[in-house]
Amino acid sequence: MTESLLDHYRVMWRIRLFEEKTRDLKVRGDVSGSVHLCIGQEAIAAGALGGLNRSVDVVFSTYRGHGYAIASGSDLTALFAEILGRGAGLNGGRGGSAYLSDPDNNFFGENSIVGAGAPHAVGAALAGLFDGSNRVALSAFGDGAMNQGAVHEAMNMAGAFGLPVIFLLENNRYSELTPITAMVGDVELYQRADSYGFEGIQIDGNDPTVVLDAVRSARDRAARGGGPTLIEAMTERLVGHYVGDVQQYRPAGEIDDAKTREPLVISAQKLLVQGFDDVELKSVETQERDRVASAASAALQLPFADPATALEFVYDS
Amino acid sequence: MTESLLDHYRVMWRIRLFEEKTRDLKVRGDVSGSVHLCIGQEAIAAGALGGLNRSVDVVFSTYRGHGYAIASGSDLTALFAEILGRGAGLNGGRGGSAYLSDPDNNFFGENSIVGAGAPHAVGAALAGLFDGSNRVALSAFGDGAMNQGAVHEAMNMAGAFGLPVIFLLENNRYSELTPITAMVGDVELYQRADSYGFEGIQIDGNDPTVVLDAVRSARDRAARGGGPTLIEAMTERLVGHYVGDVQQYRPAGEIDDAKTREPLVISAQKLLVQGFDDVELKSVETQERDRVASAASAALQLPFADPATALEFVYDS
Amino acid sequence: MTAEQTVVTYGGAVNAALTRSLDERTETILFGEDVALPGGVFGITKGLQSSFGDRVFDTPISETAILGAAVGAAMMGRRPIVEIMWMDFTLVAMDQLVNQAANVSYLSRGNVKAPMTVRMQQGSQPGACAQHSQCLEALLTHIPGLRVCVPATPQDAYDLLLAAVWCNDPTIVIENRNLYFGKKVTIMVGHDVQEIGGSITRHRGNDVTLVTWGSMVAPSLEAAEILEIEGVTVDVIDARWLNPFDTLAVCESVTRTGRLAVVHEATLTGAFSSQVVAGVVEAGVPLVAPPVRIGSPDTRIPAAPSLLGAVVPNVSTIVEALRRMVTRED
Amino acid sequence: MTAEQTVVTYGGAVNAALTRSLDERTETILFGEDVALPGGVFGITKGLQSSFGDRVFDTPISETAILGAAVGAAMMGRRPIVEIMWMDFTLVAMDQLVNQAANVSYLSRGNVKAPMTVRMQQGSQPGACAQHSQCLEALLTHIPGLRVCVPATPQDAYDLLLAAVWCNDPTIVIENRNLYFGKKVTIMVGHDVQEIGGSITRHRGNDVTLVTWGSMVAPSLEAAEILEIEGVTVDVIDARWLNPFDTLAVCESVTRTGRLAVVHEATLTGAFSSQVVAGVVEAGVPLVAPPVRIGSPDTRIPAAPSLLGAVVPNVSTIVEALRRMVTRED
Ligand SMILES: Cc1ncc(C[n+]2csc(CCOP(=O)(O)OP(=O)(O)O)c2C)c(N)n1
Ligand SMILES: Cc1ncc(C[n+]2csc(CCOP(=O)(O)OP(=O)(O)O)c2C)c(N)n1
Ligand SMILES: [Mg+2]
Ligand SMILES: [Mg+2]
Repeated sequence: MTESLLDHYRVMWRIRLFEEKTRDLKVRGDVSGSVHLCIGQEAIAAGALGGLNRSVDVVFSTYRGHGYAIASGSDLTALFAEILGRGAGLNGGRGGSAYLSDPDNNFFGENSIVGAGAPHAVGAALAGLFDGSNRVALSAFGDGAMNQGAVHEAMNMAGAFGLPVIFLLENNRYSELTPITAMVGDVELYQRADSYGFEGIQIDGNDPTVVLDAVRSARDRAARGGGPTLIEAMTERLVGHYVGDVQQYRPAGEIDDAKTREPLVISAQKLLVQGFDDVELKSVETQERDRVASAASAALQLPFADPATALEFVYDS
Repeated sequence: MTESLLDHYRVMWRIRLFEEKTRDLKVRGDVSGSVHLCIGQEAIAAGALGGLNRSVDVVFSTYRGHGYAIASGSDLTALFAEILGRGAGLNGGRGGSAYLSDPDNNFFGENSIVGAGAPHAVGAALAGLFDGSNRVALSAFGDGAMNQGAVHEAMNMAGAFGLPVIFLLENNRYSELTPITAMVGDVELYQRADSYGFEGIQIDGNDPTVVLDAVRSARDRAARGGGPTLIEAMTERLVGHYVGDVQQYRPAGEIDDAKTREPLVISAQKLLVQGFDDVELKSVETQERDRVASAASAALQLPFADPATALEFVYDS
Repeated sequence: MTAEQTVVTYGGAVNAALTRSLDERTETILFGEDVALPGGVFGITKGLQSSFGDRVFDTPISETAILGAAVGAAMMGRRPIVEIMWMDFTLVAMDQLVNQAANVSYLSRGNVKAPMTVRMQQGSQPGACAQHSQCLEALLTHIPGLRVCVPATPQDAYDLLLAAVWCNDPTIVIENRNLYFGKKVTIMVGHDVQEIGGSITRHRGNDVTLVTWGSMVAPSLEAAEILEIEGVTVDVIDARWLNPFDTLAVCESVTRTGRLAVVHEATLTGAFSSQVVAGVVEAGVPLVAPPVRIGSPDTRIPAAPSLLGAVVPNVSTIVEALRRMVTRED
Repeated sequence: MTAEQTVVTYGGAVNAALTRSLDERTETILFGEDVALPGGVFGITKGLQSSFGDRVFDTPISETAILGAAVGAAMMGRRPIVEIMWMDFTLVAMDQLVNQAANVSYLSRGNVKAPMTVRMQQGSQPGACAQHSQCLEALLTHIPGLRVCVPATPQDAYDLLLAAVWCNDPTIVIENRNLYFGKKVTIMVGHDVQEIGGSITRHRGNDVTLVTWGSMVAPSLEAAEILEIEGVTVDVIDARWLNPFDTLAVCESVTRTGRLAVVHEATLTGAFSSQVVAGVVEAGVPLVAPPVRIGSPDTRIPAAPSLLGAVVPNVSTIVEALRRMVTRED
């Protein structure tokens, strides 16, 4: 069953509001450690999960991955709890904002080493050739990660073996504080797929329907044995690289401009054209705001991770 | 001054005979450790050095690099001595066959980690932007190395910064014992340069004149600030990956076929067309055979590296 | 499978363990550079692709992708066995072991595992260059979350590898190419797979405890024989597993002998021997002489045999060091 | 340059040393991720690009290319200073340090050098994930050919970095981001650049020798103050340089105190502390109590502050361990 734009709109609001709440919690000191928000990039996670077969497919993201957890269906309270260092967090507080995962929802997690998750997706896809799952593995990463050896090796291997991997490149134009245009000789990153012998496409990453369609057709091809796809989803970060980044490096007006074409704005416009009215859209937002707020409050009530458990599970036995 | 085909023919014989002698020395037990011969690939080193400005340009090769040392002008006795573990070897016997260098001749050496020399060439080129040398750096490596993260990162950085680097890919169709065609999704490796925003070309790597021309024009472009070039020189290994490799993995007839188009054969044919006669060509071979033989005998007379020196120069002081 | 005897080299024992793993654990897959069609640069994986088909395959020269794919496949429930041709090459891909494989169980509180086995071989050989000669076990024994073993005999090459494959932690098996083609010996195969861990005392004595592993087991045993003639008896403990390390056996022996020597091929500063020494003295085991560590001096490893001979410990350096130790007055 | 005083944070001291290096050593170039235009993720390199132009530049996220380019540029006679943002990230590029940089001098018998400086910072911080929290100095102190220092104070952040830049060996400067934004203190700048090596005794005592470095210097000093009130006096040696390590100073102190404790943030097994302990006991320095190593237990590093607090040593864990040590009867 295909998700409708309204479904996406809801998920995107959920992500947006989750991220805003996380920022607030960080600013007021409830969250320790770096937090990387995906504000402005919600359409990619929301659309991508819609294009997968969620019962078998698996997702690997980066530290900027709260949106993937949410779109994968993670419990919001457990997600907040993780970020807040609570024992009931998705990972018992061990991962934190930048390294969380939710294997029960096939989200094999964030990764805080740039590019390091791409080979995991290759391995997950490989595994699927033997375990009968017909799994497709999706690896999401940023533009800057394209310059990391791990991503190259992963793409080459996936291409050589024709593996069912979707490489989802979220091009938000910056790698931390540095514009990607200065760090590559050819800015059309999707074209790198040619080198590896598979298809690369560039899409509007702010439209969840476009993302869904691209991921779905990549998934179909992969499941048919047609090999990997590189999808370059163009988007923009509406916030800093991390909470607290003052973004002096961004040209004046860039973010304001971006706000005119950000996912929630263009989806709302389309939904209005489809016949929904402001009240209906507003009620989506309100419902999600409530949902996020109550998850955050619930998480804040939870006890901090128990220090006595800190040394458990380093090894299997 | 451009080297003539006869000059190349001489250098190629020197390399060939050096390699054959090295093989003999290995087989009869005078050489310890792995030896990787460039028999069949001599035109690349010979042609490449002809295309560089040897007073400033620098070369980085792989373990299959005796040809680069010879084409760079290394003393044959010192080269044999190195391979034979003698104190008077190019590196005092510390490097051996697979990790030797001759900085006095701008040969910054072999490297036995696949792909690891490519970033060094990037750094050498970078250095040239600051030291007034207008140096061009050449990095030679194999087809298999194209799948190593280091080569990707080096090419991307060189492309992004427009650095004067020549990436010289010796495609001998095998990575050790495995055909490259099985290990990439697109066998046209030179096309990867597109991704990095610079030019890639594929050439006949068995013709030294073709190699020289390609390297020279890449050098000219690089020196003019036109950035890097990837040259894919197609060639064939007429021998095993290492001395002793029985090559069961190679299809019957492959090597015999290759012998009909190998560098010495096609250069001899061209020289005959140019008006040289068999006697002249034979005399080149004979002179080089004598030169190599006497270098080897001289090297065999030299004392083994002095154990008392084994711990010197780990640090500067 | 029934227990039986077979006559194999160390390399053959590795092959037998891989065969059994692929046979009994259908979730295993085996991959690496040149391992499938050519059967490995050392021939160790010969015949496996023809026996097990697609489950055994060659890879590009991409150590990060190899190890990373192993992590990903392991997370999905496969039990990958991969080969890194030389331990020196792990250095291009350490991230996948340290930041990735080692974190899987901890981060997920045991809900996800990375039951992968990484075979590699290390050590020097005359003529091998400085990038193909290092003993780097200390880089991995410092990493919580990884298991590390160093089999020294054909029997252990078989048993430890099986234990590694059966184990649910990411486990590194460090072989040694000098041992691959040693003489054929009779080993037991087909018996129950052992748990990871546990040392083995290969020679008994009361004067000195010598702890060693890998390539230095054989010279240490030779040294023990020589010293025995001189009246000095040595407990030679082949540690086998560096993680988990058999501290108990070592401390028990040192309690008896009062003297500790640790012998390995790796360069000395920060080698795993320093951990062994520290472990014993921290435990307060009384010593009658200062402990001695015998390894390569802190140098890069030269290719020339004459130079290499001045670097790597051998029977006589071990004998001399132990002689000095037992005659020393404190 | 004339010696003078200035008031800076640790981060400011790093900046001052970089400024001086770029100024006085025209063969220096400085590069890394986000170091130039943005001035570094921690602002440590602020202002350098505007002062030194093209000699300071940003790079792609390519640690292998960064370190490899440093090796290549250094071989050509430049004196590159590069930043790896987190020590954890060196793991994607260890090859360029271990197999490449470390071999340059040895292989060429000193004819070619790799006078490069690699700055990085390490350690845990509440909320930092397991891939941004490790203390990995032991991976580099085991590598012959590399130099390693761990400055703990603003003065040392300045002096050690300059010594590293001036030194002709590839030198790793391991900073700590918890120290960057500490309080401003008065330091000397502009004096002669020091040689590499040499520890500093930051607190004097006769009962215990405590060797430490990096993030554990400050808590160790606090612990020493507390113990002093209880009548236990501690020699606190800030090792500063792990390679070359000041074995002499440590042995001299232990000879006096008879007790050795080593304190660091890294996980214990195979940590550099084991080398320190082994070095002292091998030297035969008599001890009145078993040596004690205080570090993080062998675990991955958790993000949650409550969990992290149970892992990383602090003033009270140090005090307690030393108390146990001095009251112990042997
Ligand atoms: C191997 C490695 N190098 C550097 C970093 C530091 N770092 C974290 S995020 C980041 C930028 C990544 O940019 P991009 O891939 O575009 O992703 P984005 O943050 O824009 O989503 C960098 C350099 C890291 N985490 N890992
Ligand atoms: C990082 C690394 N991985 C693997 C090896 C082992 N190895 C040595 S040569 C080689 C094949 C390289 O093939 P190619 O790049 O085509 O060069 P060729 O030998 O054909 O000249 C391999 C895999 C290595 N030396 N370094
Ligand atoms: Mg980005
Ligand atoms: Mg090749």
